[in-house]
Amino acid sequence: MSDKLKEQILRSSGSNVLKCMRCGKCSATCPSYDEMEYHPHQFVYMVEKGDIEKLMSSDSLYKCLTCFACVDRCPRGVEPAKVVEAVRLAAVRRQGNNHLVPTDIPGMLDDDLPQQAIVTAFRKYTK
Amino acid sequence: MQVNENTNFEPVIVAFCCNWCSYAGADLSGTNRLNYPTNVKIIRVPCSCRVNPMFILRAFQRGADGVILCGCHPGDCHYTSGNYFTRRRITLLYSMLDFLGIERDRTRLEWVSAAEGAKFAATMQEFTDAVRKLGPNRRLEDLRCRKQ
Amino acid sequence: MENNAVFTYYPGCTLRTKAKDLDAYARSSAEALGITLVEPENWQCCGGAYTTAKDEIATKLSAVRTLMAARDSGRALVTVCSACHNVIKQTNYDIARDEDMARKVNSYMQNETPYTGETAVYHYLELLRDVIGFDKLKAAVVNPLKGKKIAAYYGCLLLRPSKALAMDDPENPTIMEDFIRAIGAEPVIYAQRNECCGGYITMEDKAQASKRSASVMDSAKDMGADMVITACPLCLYNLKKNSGSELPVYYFTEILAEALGLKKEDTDE
Amino acid sequence: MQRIGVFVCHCGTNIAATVDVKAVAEALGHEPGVVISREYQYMCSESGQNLVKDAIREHNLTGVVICSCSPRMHENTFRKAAAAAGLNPYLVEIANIREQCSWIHKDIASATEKAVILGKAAVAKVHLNAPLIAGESPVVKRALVIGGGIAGIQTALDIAEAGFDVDIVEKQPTIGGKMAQIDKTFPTLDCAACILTPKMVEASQNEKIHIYSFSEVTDVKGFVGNFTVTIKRKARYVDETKCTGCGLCTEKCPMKKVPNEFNMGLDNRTAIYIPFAQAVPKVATIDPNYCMMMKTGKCGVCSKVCSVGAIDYKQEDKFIEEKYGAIVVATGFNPINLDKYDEFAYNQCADVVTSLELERLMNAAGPNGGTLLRPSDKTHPHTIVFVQCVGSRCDDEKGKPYCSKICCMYTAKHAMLIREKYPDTEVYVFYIDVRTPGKNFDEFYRRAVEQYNVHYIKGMVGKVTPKSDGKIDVQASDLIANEQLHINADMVVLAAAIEPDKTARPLATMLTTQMDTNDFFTEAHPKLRPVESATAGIFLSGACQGPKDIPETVAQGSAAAAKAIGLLCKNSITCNPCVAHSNELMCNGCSACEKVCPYGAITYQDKEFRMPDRTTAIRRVASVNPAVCQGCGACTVACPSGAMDLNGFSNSQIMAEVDAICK
Repeated sequence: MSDKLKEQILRSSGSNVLKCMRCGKCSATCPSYDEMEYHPHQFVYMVEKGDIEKLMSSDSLYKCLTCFACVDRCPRGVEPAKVVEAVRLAAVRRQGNNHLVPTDIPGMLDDDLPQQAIVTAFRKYTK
Repeated sequence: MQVNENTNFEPVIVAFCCNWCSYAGADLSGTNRLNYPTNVKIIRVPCSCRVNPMFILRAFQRGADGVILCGCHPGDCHYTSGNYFTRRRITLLYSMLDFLGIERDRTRLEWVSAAEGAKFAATMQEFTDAVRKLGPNRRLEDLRCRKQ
Repeated sequence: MENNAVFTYYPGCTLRTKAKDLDAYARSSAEALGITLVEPENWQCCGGAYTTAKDEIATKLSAVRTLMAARDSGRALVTVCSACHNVIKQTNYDIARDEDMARKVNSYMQNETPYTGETAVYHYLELLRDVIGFDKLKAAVVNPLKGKKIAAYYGCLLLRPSKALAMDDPENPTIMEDFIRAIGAEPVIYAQRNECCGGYITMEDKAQASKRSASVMDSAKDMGADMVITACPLCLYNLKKNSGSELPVYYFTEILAEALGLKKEDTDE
Repeated sequence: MQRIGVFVCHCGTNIAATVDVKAVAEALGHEPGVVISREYQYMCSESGQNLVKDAIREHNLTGVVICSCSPRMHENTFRKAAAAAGLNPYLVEIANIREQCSWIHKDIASATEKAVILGKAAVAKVHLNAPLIAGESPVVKRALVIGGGIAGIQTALDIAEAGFDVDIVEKQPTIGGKMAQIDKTFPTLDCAACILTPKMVEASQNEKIHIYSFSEVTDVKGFVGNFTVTIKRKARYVDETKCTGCGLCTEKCPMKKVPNEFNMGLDNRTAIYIPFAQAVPKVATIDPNYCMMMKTGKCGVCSKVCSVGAIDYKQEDKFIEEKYGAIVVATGFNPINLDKYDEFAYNQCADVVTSLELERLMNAAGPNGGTLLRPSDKTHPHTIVFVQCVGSRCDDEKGKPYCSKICCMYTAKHAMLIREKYPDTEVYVFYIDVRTPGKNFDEFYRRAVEQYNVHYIKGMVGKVTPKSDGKIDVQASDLIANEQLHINADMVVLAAAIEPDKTARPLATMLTTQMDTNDFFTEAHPKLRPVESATAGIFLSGACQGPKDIPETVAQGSAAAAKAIGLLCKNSITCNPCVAHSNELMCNGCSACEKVCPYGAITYQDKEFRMPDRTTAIRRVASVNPAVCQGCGACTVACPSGAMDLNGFSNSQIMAEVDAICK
């Protein structure tokens, strides 16, 4: 199971986690680091190890801002944000696992919130 | 005659080996007493890039059933870049052979270093077996060249 | 110059509702600078965020439709919202390089002429820099914003991923600073200008959004800014609503219009 | 008519046990042209060789085939024997019936059959062998060293010590290179200037060494033993022979705002300048980009104050041509440009510096006289963050894929020196790995940690944010504590990757030497020939071949010198006669051979040819320099007209072997 999941995540992310040299620059540059249980370098490392279930059930998946700081600054071209996205997609694609449901939305709105935020959140959190 | 030939068919195989890596690798398989078929006869050349594709065609014309060309590993060429030329030339030769409808498996390019005696022997064994399976080379042999 | 002066203009959905200023000032300024922006018919939302996953195709289609509309019109595509720009440029970059993606997209959409990334995509800022030129812009300014110390906020969407966006140096950008100089103001350089404002996290984690946007605004204020400008409606929202900072935040098109003497006195803000 | 002798060796039982040697000799005796065919116990023994020699004399042989062990073993033995008997040594061919026959086969019948075929192939080849004479080419007893850093200086000193003349070409106004800029050296912490400047003086005073400073190599022609090199002596607008280096002009020059390269632009120099006090040669140079006289024609102060009249505003670049037997490349390295790494704010904050800049900031002859002060406000820094691997070990287009090798050690050195001199300063080092293989290296690094309390943190810096109060927020990861840190620092020091000097690539083209994709020169063999290039007569010294610290550079400098001396000691060099040659009548002048030659041995000449109708025509034809050609044969295959052929392995010889095997 874990092997299949790993394969799926590697394919979906298009990232080569074996390139990682464990420098930790992704986590050094991550703006959401303190909000995360598992940090960008751990995503890369744990996917490589096949230790993915922990990531799948972690709230860290929804803390990544997809700001691509780690992607641009990674000296090895590993693209950690794409790994996070692939794991998140694998998680929300499981039945009943949508992180955001439409009925929650009204409570989140205020007068100024651009719908761009809602669209983006839906893209990121649901299938 | 044709029917029987496949059963005790012994292919003629010409091996071109570069002096610095593959010829030394062939010597090493001898030093280590590693067996490979007598079908293989080696011609020494300074570098795999000395081998004109014409030599390979000449071998087929004269009745060889397989030709194998061995050189240093990419990046290890004694002349620094000779084996890269070889690689490109053989690629072109393959496309010509394909065009002519000649089995490309009769021609092979292998990288064998001076330390790879075992690889040399195994490669020769394997190549001989492969050519034996293909049967005699009839498409390129020029029967007028067949003497005796 | 004359041939380039007509562009397909994709406003994006937010510019129709919450970010009308960004749109309106972009249009009026373009007109004043001799640029015609033509809006394609029946455009759709870009999707807000680009899905990087290789196995996602459907979520990328609306951006492809926009790109195809521009191609079929024979014009380059201009966007002004950072998010739309990011999605469209990434889609365009990937479809030109990822044959597998191009094949899937084209067969999914049953395109008669397959789309493989032919459209040139500009951000409005690139239009100012590369088509009009900041020198020409400077000459067109009637109301220079003298003495204003303006901090440009790039956020993450305008610059990254830098290979796809290819707009400016992702770590030390100059396009907005040069823009600020062109309209007569003084740019304030601060290191947090290319760090994320928190983006869509504001939906479910206000605390994180506050932390991020406060860090940006504090850095800008610390380096002496009077105001911050941005090209993104969501950045504007976060920086204004969540940062707790008093520093005013404007769309760059608004101060552009002001410098060109096009700004109406009573705007929404 | 050919008269060929065949000699089959038993090699004791090595061959004879699996090959019926008598049958082989018998079979080969019937081959065309074979006049004698013998077998013997040990062909390589003295009596075996005598058998060959006697046969050559007695039967007046025109070719010899020895069926024995590998030619890699005894080809030379038999060639010498043939030569002793008056036969050209290149008329000997070996059929390898031991390593490639008797030792690998068990069945006597088939092994014998194969041995016969191998022998026939050798006979067929020897029919076509031509006598070859190994040429000789004289060696010019003078060496050129390109680059005057510590590598070049060491090489030049060693060559001079052996009694040969040697010229150093240095593009800067002074020799000394990067080492002259360094403050202290690891792991002993002795002062770089104290150990380097005596060597610089030694080089300048050695009568065998001539230094061409402020000069560049612009053209290289020729080959091993006989290079002709054009050297551009850039105009320095000061007559070197007159200038005494008194320095009065530099004091009086009114243009004082020129960024000082020697101090990494951290302070200013004058338009006429001597890079540093111990410069060799100690001669002033005018920078025409800043000199008021050169730019506006108004000033001339230096000319007025110079008591020896050395100033010459009209001086022009001069080109000189010299001949050399050997060339040593010592072009060195530079730190990479950090524009692409501005997440570290190098371009946005004066207090973010590179390690080489820090060397100058800490150097007693540097901009602050050896007191470590921040470049921005000249205050003493209390918290300093070092970032390792900036641009090294990268797999992207911004950085370099290799480890720069020296950074771990110099950073430990910097950290230690700062902690020693300013104990109130906190020093953090962010590292990915600490790499300290070298004598006393790891002990040195441990001392930085244990004795000097330098904070080594496994992790990387991700974002540097300069603040208005002059502090710098350093956001970094601590991978062991699994947390993100914010350090409120005063200075950030970046260990920038090093790369080969930009002049290396055009130079490699001139020298026809190979480089890797990172522009480091490639050695002839990575293990066994580390200081030679693949091109004969070109040697490599120092960091131009790969990242190196000072001890390694000096060791390689001396090694390159030894190789150059070995060449210069010879009056002439024997050339391998198995080289390519072109049949001018067939050559169509297409240049295909020239393009594939890895040694630049092929040139084209316009030659006059007599045509059938008694007219003459000028045709462009290839010509191979036998002293440069190494005999790989790439050109012979590239040649579309069949004009190019290889001695000893000619087209007809190889095809004769093919035919013999296939028959």
